[in-house]
Amino acid sequence: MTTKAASTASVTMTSALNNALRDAMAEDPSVVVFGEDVGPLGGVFRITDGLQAEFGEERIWDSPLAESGIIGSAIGMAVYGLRPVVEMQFDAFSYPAFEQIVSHLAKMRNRTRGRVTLPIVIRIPCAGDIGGVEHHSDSSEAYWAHTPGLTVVTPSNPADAYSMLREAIRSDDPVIFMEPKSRYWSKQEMTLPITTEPMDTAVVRREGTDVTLIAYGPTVKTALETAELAAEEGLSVEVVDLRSLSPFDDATVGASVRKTSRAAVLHEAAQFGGYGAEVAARVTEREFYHLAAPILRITGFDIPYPSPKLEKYYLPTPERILNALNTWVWEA
Amino acid sequence: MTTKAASTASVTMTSALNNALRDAMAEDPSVVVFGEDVGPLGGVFRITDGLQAEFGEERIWDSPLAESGIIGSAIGMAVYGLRPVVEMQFDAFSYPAFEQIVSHLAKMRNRTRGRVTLPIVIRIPCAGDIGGVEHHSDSSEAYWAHTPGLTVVTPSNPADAYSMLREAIRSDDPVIFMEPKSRYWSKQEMTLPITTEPMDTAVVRREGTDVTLIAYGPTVKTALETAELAAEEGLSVEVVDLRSLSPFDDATVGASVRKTSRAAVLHEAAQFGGYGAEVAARVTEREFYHLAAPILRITGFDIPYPSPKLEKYYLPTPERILNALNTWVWEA
Amino acid sequence: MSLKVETPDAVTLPSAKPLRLIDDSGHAAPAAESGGFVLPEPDALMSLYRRMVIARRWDVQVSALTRQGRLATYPSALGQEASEIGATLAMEETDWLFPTYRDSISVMTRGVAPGEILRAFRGDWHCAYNPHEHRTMPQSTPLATQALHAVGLGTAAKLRKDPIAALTFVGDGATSEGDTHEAFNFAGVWQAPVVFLVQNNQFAISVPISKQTRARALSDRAIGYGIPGYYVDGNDAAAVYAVVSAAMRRARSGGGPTIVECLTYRIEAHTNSDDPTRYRGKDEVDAWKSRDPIERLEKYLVSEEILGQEDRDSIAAEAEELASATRDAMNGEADVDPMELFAHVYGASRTSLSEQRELLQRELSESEAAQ
Amino acid sequence: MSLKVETPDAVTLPSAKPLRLIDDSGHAAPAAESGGFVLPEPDALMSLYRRMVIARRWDVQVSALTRQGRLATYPSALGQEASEIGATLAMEETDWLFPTYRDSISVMTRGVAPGEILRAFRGDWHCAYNPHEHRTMPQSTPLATQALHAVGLGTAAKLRKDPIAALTFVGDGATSEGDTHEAFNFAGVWQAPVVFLVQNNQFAISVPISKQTRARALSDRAIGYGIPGYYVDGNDAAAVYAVVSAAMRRARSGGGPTIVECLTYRIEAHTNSDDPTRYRGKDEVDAWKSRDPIERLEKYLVSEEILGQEDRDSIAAEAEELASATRDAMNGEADVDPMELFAHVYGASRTSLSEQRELLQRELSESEAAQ
Ligand SMILES: Cc1ncc(C[n+]2csc(CCOP(=O)(O)OP(=O)(O)O)c2C)c(N)n1
Ligand SMILES: Cc1ncc(C[n+]2csc(CCOP(=O)(O)OP(=O)(O)O)c2C)c(N)n1
Ligand SMILES: [Mg+2]
Ligand SMILES: [Mg+2]
Repeated sequence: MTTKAASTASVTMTSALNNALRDAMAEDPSVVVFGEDVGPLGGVFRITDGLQAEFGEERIWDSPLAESGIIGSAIGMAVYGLRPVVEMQFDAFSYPAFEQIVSHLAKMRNRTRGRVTLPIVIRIPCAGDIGGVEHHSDSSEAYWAHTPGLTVVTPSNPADAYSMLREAIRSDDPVIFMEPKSRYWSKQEMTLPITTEPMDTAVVRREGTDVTLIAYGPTVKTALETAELAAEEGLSVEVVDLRSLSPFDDATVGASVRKTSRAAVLHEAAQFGGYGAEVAARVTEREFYHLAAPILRITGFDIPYPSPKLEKYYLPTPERILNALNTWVWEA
Repeated sequence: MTTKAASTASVTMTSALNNALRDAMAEDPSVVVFGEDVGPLGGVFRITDGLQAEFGEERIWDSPLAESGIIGSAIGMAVYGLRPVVEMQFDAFSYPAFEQIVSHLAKMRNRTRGRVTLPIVIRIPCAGDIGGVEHHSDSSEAYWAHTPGLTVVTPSNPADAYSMLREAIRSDDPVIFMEPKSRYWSKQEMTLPITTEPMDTAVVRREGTDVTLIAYGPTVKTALETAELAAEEGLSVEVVDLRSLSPFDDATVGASVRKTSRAAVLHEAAQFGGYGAEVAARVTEREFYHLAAPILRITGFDIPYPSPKLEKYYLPTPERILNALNTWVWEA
Repeated sequence: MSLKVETPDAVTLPSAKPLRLIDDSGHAAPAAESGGFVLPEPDALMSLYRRMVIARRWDVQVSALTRQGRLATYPSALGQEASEIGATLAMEETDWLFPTYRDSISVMTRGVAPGEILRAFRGDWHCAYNPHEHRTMPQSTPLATQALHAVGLGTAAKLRKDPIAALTFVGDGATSEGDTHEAFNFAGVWQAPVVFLVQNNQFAISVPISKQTRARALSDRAIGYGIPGYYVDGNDAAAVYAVVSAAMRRARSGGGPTIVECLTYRIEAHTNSDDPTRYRGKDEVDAWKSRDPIERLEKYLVSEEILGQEDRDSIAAEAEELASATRDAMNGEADVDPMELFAHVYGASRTSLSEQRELLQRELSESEAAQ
Repeated sequence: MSLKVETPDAVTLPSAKPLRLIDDSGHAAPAAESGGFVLPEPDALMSLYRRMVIARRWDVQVSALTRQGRLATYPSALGQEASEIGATLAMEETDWLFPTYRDSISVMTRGVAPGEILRAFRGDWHCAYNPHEHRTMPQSTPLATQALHAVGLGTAAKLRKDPIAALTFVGDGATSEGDTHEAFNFAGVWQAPVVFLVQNNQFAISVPISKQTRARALSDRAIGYGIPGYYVDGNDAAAVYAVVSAAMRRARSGGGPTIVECLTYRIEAHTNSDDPTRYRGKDEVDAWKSRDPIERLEKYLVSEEILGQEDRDSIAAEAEELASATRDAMNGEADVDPMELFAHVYGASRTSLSEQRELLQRELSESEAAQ
């Protein structure tokens, strides 16, 4: 089924996700896909492109336009043994399903003492930086990560997009799968199918000795660009790609921070009560005596996501990150 | 209007809240109250007891049973100049209104460049510790506190309940007003009306020199009990009652932490991505070089809120808090 | 899905008055009121009667245990036995039930052990029984949410060509929630094998139905989804059983969903912690007590000489037995294990959760040691 | 509220076919198809025509600007002018409009400056115009949410005894959302002065109406809420204007809410970034193009000798003027101020927000200095 992809030398994240869905559907007949515009249109980002033609309307179909209905019905399907993979068109449009996700999807397994499991994947094209109008650039990860019972992961590159989505679909726990929209068209040389590190582990993307930049999803690229800039200033930056937001890979992050003794966490979402707070708090709890300086958070401001012409002032840039690192006292 | 209360020597939090609503409605005819069971029943916790009889069905009424409808219609009323005070029966039952709260209530002022303001108060009888069955003991504050545009406050005693609710109703910004259910029946000697510290400030409830316990809502009592216990062990604990979760009073908390050089934050909600993460992260950022030890989080576990017979194992107790403080290295 | 959606054949409104097969005085109702349905066979009526008597006795027993403080809370279905049991007996073992907190007697009638049902209300665990064993989901508290689960399960069964149907209870208050609409609509579009049993007991805690809708009846909504709707006398077990049986049969054989509104009355308080004197009068309650669903069927069965004295004695004995068995089950302390708190949150293991587990484990052994 | 809720007087279904006053060929429709409504006066028809021509020209201009990259996105209402303008002209200045992203021509017709409307689509600010100035709320993106705002505002006006009404547009896809149901139901129970203009353009991005509902028509839902519903030919401006005018009048005078479904068609793509060839055929689109709402009214006005050549020329000129004014308004760069990002989040000041503001301020002055 993956010949189309296998012959592709350079794969975009959209194509990697599309192939992951195709291969998962081919491998397991209990995998079904539904949501808004996922059928003939192939999704507004074309992630499900061609899948209805290939698998038919009984495997992938357009639902009525109601997110609570989509998650609620997916729960019922999972009880009966299907493995639904559903799409929320944008972060903000998952909010109508908040009750079904938090009060049922996250809690059903615990409620029933492990007897009813819900192997459901919710795909969310997430975050901003694509010039979207209001409500199309939210970052909702902090809401999900704070909810016990949910697993929350986010790939930062095409290979992870493929491998992690396959793993998420195989998982018996509900997974919030956050796809950074701004990276959809990023390319990577690879042969599909590909298996990268396990979904619940963080990965060091670049080695460094002076500072650890902790990033995920869309900000991994920002962190790597920052590391380049910093190198010119003689600052050696290590970049950790979290990949899994819940659970959190304390071992990998801890090891990096013990080595560098300094860390900063990056995300697009507003800072206050954001995911970066958990990162800073838990790493400080565990590595306090290894830290030479407080863990910094370089994130979006505590404001609603701005309109297209203003988002560039909101998003963390390499310059802003370097400025922040320079606020630390650097003993010679 | 408050004679009933004024003659009361000892006031419960429910009575304080009831009087705050009564006085606000008497003072300002644009204040309206609606929600589920707030009319003849007076609310499942009797916070609106007697108000419909006093003000009539055009000032306080029972709405159809739909939380998104309650918040959505409150928004429209506020656009027209009313000041709705609505009740969500329990944290978990505010989730159907999540989209209206996050995508509209929090963003309307910013969206319209300050031209449309939404002076709405959402009262949420919050948290647990009352032997409630599933969905009746959630702590949702982290979801709201992470949402720019919302103000989030929570009283820990009857006097604050009265004063802060009055202030919340007068505020032109939307306020999430979280009422700790387990403290509803707590009493305090006072004469109503009463005005306590401004809603956006934290208050030191007990002075101490060794450790700062940062608490809010239901855990303030736990913190004070812990301070008593600790005193017997010769440990001097300062207790800060945050009162305002968003905004956060950096000045008051910072001053206390600079004095004690050690701090722990308490809450009922699950720890991961909880409000305590923001507290630990921001206080550490600002006071790192004054900290002798990492800020600890003593909170609920990362599990769904337990059933009544098991909640006592979940909730932070003075013993658990003291154990945690003892994990610190205490240089003589 | 591949389902072709064409305009529904007949667009007809449910009758303005609830249809019934047996009137309040226990006589067969005139055909004009039957909505074209016929009285079930005697043995079906007998088992309806038997299960209602047992359910009533059990419900009364559980309310008593709650007053004695043995249970944290219990929402009684007293007076609603006809719609609860009439609908439940219309289900096959292979069908799935999606109940609410109100529907314990339905769950019990499905075969779930009384003691297991009540562990949730006692506060041992959120749902103690195994939903797969009797194809009965946990009693849902977030209103209307379970209706969507029923649509999803029914749709999955349809995709797998399994001839089963799902039945879900939805309260009158819950019909105001967006999820009820989404469930009705998804079911209509997907032609899901689901029966929505809208149990109109005329109150949502303290709020009367007149403040939930301005429609004549909740079943008037069906037409807006292109699916059949029925307005039924919810205190007539025969009518409920006949209508729901037909709807379930149609659902199992690919005929799609049905909305059945049962007009009944909540005789007890919302739960033990509610005070109904604040929002309704004794007269209203008494008027509905006089329309008791069990007495109604009993009168009919006696006058038709289907029900004899021995039957009544044996059924009463059976009911007593269950009641005392339930008392016993609820006596003595619950055996709850705090360590189970960490056992079911995820299938995959989590280091941070294990750390928290160890913390509690340490606390417990220390406090034991302290004893 | 104190409103006494009694069963609605007449329980009647909307007609199975959309009612109309002018048929496709531009002739007065037979009375049988009029649903009892009569043709508006000539001057009303003339202003409908004038405003539709202007709206069409403007919509085409804005789509062109979007293709040229001057706007980030634009959801066109081409082909929907009859329902957009017919409904909007039925409003008084004191009424309130609750539009969606689709309804820019309605907002423009309310009097909001074209340049101000488009600043949102250019990406300057979420909503640049002042909602209070023309009693027109921001164009809502979260589907169906605005319908509840309309119910709330209408209810507030009713409580204040102000004789005004709210009109909200809801798309066919959006009717599947729970909020649409809650809005219909709250409006019914509270008898709110609201008209729900359900604009059925038969697509929700790529999803056809057949996958949104199994009902004959969306207006069939009205009966489930005990409120009047009308099924209207959404390409007949005269019919839309007549029905909505009556509904708004009734709302203003305490008669409660109305659901008006306008059956029309989205001629353009969902937005410039959509590719309709993936989900619908050219023939279908052409068929609907041939049912153009402006041509229909024009034919009628010409045959009735209400519309003359000079009128057409002056209206065309007026439309051209607006189009070029809009071009000019969109030429040149937007003047946006990054510092405004912090100005409107709260009314009360926040130290932490001021700190973030200073950070950005510093960055900007440094980068200026660097120039
Ligand atoms: C989403 C949600 N909102 C509010 C509640 C609180 N609540 C529990 S029962 C109830 C009334 C429900 O009435 P109805 O649907 O008629 O069912 P009944 O109790 O009469 O069986 C309310 C408001 C809830 N459980 N879920
Ligand atoms: C709650 C929500 N879910 C999803 C979306 C994404 N979305 C934007 S427009 C649209 C289709 C809406 O169709 P319809 O209601 O018929 O309005 P139309 O675009 O045809 O005017 C969708 C799915 C949204 N804006 N809001
Ligand atoms: Mg009820
Ligand atoms: Mg549409």
